[in-house]
Amino acid sequence: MNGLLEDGLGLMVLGMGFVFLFLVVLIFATGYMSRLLNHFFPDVPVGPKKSPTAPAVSDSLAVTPQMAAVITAAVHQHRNKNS
Amino acid sequence: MNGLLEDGLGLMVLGMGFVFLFLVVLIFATGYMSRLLNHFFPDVPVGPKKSPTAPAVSDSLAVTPQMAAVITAAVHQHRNKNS
Amino acid sequence: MNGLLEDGLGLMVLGMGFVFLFLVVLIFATGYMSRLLNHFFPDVPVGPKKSPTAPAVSDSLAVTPQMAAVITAAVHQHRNKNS
Amino acid sequence: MENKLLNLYHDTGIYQLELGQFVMICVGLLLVYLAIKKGFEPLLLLPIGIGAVLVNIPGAGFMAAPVYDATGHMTSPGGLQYYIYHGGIETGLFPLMIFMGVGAMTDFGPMLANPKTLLLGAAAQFGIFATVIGAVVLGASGLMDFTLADAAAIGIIGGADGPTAIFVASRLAPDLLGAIAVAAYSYMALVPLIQPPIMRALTSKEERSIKMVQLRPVTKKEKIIFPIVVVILVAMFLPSAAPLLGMFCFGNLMRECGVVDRLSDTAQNALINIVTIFLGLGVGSKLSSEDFLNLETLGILGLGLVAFSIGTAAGILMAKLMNRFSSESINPLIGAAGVSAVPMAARVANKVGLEANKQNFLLMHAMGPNVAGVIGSAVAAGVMLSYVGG
Amino acid sequence: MENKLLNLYHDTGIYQLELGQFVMICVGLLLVYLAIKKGFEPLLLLPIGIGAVLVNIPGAGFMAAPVYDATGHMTSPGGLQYYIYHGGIETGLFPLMIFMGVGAMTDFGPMLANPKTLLLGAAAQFGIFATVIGAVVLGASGLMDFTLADAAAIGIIGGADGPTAIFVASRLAPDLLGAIAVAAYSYMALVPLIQPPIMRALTSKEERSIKMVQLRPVTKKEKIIFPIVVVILVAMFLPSAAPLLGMFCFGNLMRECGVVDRLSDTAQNALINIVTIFLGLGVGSKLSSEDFLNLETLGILGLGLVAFSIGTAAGILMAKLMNRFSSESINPLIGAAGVSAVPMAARVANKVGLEANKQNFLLMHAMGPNVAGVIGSAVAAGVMLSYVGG
Amino acid sequence: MENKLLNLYHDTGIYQLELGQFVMICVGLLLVYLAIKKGFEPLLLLPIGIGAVLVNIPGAGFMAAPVYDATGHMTSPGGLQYYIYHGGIETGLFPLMIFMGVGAMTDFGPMLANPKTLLLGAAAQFGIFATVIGAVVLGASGLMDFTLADAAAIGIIGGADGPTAIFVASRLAPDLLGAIAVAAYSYMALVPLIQPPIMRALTSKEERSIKMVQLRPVTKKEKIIFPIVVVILVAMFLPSAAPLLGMFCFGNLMRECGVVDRLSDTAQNALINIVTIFLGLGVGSKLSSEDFLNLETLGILGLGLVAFSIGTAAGILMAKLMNRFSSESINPLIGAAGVSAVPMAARVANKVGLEANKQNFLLMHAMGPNVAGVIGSAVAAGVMLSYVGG
Ligand code: NA
Ligand code: NA
Ligand code: NA
Repeated sequence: MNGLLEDGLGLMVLGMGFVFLFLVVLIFATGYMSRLLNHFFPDVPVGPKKSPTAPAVSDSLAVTPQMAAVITAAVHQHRNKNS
Repeated sequence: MNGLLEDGLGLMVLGMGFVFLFLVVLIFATGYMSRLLNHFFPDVPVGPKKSPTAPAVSDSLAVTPQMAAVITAAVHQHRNKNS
Repeated sequence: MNGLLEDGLGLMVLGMGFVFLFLVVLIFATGYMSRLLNHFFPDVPVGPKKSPTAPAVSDSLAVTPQMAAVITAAVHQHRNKNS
Repeated sequence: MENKLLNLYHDTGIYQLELGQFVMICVGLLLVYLAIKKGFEPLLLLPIGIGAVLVNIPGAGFMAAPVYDATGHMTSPGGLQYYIYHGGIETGLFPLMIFMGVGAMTDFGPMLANPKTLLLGAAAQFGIFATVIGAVVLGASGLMDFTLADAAAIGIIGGADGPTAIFVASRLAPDLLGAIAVAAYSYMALVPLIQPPIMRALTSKEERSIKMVQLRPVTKKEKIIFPIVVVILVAMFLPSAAPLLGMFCFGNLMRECGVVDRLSDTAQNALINIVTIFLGLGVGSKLSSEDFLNLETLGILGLGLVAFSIGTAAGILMAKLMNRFSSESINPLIGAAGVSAVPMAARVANKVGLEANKQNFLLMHAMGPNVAGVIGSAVAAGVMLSYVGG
Repeated sequence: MENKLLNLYHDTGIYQLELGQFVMICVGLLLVYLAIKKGFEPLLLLPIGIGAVLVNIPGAGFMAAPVYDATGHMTSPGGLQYYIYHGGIETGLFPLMIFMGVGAMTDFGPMLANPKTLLLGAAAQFGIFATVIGAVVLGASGLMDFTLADAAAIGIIGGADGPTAIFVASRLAPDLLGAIAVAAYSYMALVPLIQPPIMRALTSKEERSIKMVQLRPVTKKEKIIFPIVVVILVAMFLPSAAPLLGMFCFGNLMRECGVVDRLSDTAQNALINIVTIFLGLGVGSKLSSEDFLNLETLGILGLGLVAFSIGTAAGILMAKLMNRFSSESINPLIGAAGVSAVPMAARVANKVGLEANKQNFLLMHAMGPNVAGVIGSAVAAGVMLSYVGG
Repeated sequence: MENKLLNLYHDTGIYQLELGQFVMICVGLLLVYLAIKKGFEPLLLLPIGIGAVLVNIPGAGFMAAPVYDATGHMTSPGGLQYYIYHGGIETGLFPLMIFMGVGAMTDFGPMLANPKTLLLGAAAQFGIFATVIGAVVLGASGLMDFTLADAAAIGIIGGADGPTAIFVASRLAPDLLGAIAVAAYSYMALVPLIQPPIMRALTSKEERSIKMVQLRPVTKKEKIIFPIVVVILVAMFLPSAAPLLGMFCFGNLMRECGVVDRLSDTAQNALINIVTIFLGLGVGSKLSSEDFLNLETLGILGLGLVAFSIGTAAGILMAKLMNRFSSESINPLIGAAGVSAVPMAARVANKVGLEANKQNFLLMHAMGPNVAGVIGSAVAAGVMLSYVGG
């Protein structure tokens, strides 16, 4: 029965140690990542993420050829007019 | 083969009996439930249920912290103005 | 090893042959189908298919009885007015 | 090479196709035609029809069982419909999920406003048990090869409820599942043709013109508690109906409780749609020539029609009886809606009522027996499973 | 005939119901009541409650195992919850899918703006390990029958994270799964009651009034790279946490990368909803009287409450410590959000902060430790799985 | 205690990681990078990349098989990717469901308006079979260890159709599945780079400027009947292609028939998204170092590029031939769209056409051979499965 208690204490020490170790490493990794990214790829910050109930962006297959043709033609006409 | 016929008749008698028994019990249970509820918790009746294709109510996680912060701040400002 | 090469060539000849055979048959079948349909059931052509992200048409069960009753009554009133 | 060419020819459908398979492909295409052109329950009959076509393509292996070697390693994968049928239909999972979705789509309001209409939902189940007798007589006479389990599964067609019929058939008579499902959905689609003559024959114009009093409003609380009451009664009286009615009430509770709308929405959209596609393909897999092209199928189709007719008649007669003894008048037409076939049967009652009296709107009143019929046939299913299986 | 009638009576719940089943049905109904009326994590507790009711209906067979004959042909199908539990929970599939969906719903922005808050997410996990000691003491003293694996599974309740708790319990202590899941979700729902007294006891009004500096904006690139960094660190340091954190980060990457919005949308809607329904029914299947109605359950409920309280306290104390040594001031209240229970704990921190200072908006600051707590408890889960299982 | 600490260290990735696993994690991250940053088929390559990372984490057990004791009780659950791979990919279920969804997304209108373009879809499949010869030569020469089945599976990359490639590879060469899927999706993403030089090399500016006559409108009836015609022809001539084309046509019929819009909508949204997530994780599970880090993978990547190029060329040359003999002029560029890679290849044809003549809109004309290419490669897949497997 003492073995159980000892095991439990071992788990606590190891566990809390590991949780802290991991998250401290993560703090440094995250900070380093942020500095690296913002140094090499300065970027505009993003606003709030759109809500998950927003409609999914339809993928490429979902554009029917007719729609695409119409769009292409419209863009083309517009360019011709303005040139 | 007569056994089959007998079994079928037994199933019919038992079956119809049980269906009636169950639904009669349900009539009383339902009526009793309604009376009990309307006596102890008088409530306003509800209108037609919204159509199932209506967007799901997003759960709590779906509120991004930014949105929540904006809402909180706005409510707070409003209160301050009116006090 | 020569057997492998031979098998590969066989697969190529058979495969391309079959692909062409099948699609040529399909050309005739499709053409025949179109002529048949347009001869026996002359029909108006359809516009571009609606995008797949459009809301699903709710099936019959989704119409709540209240809604249906309201619609029925409204249609009826309308008819009475106009008769 | 010539050998391989010959193999390829031997693999073609032209070489392998048997007459039975050809006929069953035509039956599948007929179902597709009825679904698309005639609007016969297309959500189910289209996938069932395609499933019937696919399973009868010789050599396509849609129902092939997977093959494993001695070490448990798969040497040949199974066919799509094999996995669907054995994973979702034989186990009963798909019908139960559909039933949950249907529960989430069902509004018990009209029934709660007038609980007496539950009696109509009970009476209409007489179609089920009368059909059992019919099937038993056919079996006992030696005309057809029906056991008691077969007869019970055939009878459930009269319940006019697809998932219940599939659930019961998968447990009591898997070989007849295809014919039973096709009969159930076909006759449900034919309700507007089957019921009106019976309704007119059994009622006078005066009876059909009876107006019913406006239903009382029903509170949210009643709607929330009702599915729980049903589950408790089922647990007390008929546990064998608990799978069907438990899932049905679970779906209904998700709908009405108002705190899990995202689950309710998924249950009545994405989930039920996904399961419907696979249920249809799985049911279609039972439309093989051995199982379908025989005298028994004719018997099932005939008995199914009888079941619908008797159920309709029983509902109407019970409504006439109730009208005689009830303080509030009851239009006998709403009894016909007791067979379920939600919401088609209720619409038919409304339509026939309007023919008799242009001011007579029965739809809401018919929805009560209509949803009561769903409960009634699930109870009948439970009795059958307990009686035949136990 | 009389025989059959007797059979039918012997099949009823009235005849078969045992006291334990009756009590467990009541427990299930209590959970349903708490979910609907009190708003206790209804998305999970409603399906769990119904699952508990269904599995305890005598003779309904919701947990019945399928029966096969010698040739592998199924002679009797299994029950719905049997398939759900063994297919989705015992295998760990459902908690992992939920975790993926939760990842797709999580915004790491506030944490990335202030990575130090990860320490708060670490400190709050002390609740987990203190509870392990508590359970071990109860086990070693002979009061309750807890092994080390049981103790670890019970401790994870303090992680305040449902899918993590279910995942760990399914691997370390399947018999306690029901009680652990119920405790985890119940206490998560009770966070607004459990935490404020502890928060007020451990902080002065001045501390609670501390304002924190506006968070810096976080770029899209940081949000995209972060989940990948986490996965790599997990792969390096703690592979046993990889299933949980891998799926969580996969979901988060789908959310943030911006090129698979349709997958992200499905992961956080249709898919997570479907899995939630089945997860709930499956967890409910473990609420049988043998597993639940015993002293151990009381121990679990008690220890779970201790776990939450200690985790809350540890988070607050760590925040006070950090406030002393940090250049920027840190409001100790946000430490309490480190237990996760996203986003409830962050809201509680915000509310208690507003009581002390009407201009003090802590929500965004509390979201950092809040999501850090999710990572923290997944790491703790990994340590436990490695320590106990290995 | 020191023992446990040592265990924990032995469990870490740092201790266990082998070079091959490290390289494969990098390959997975490369795929994620290409998906997000370069937009390479992100819907598939993102999950595949993450799947490759996860499966190569040492000790995480994503592909661990479940362990059962003698009584059939599970003693250790399997890993997530184990269940996904064996449940959905080895069985062929996931590619078939994807194909159904793609069918529900496909508009056959442009092809029906000009059925001759089916010939272009046939010609472009020459890439498949030329590649088979290439792989067979590599195998026969002893350079690489390719069997005929391997060669066939590699050739299908030239079909430029992901689910078809995965379906064929899972049946003929499961060990090469990872490399084949990665090659197929990568080259599909690279179509805008691979095809234009070939198109310019094989055509003159005059040919590229050819305008095509406006397509005739296509009726709803034709669109409904067409998938049924395809299924019947497949049943007659090539049952081994029936799983792929049957599901494809089923999806297309749901789309066009107009009576099951809710099923069609689910097939092309929730269902295909769910399956895509799992398909990607499952394919990624085959990106283990043993299976991927060898000479054969280089051969597969090289041969895949050859396949795409030959297919493109064959399509163009066939279009030039048809232009010579046809009454209506045909722009040879649309022949390149015959490789499928819907709709990317059609867009490329349109773009190259616009470069030659700013008034020349080929998109609609290129959609015909584009969707014909899907049918063509499914037919080629059927021939291979019949020839190699039979
Ligand atoms: Na019924
Ligand atoms: Na936590
Ligand atoms: Na192709």
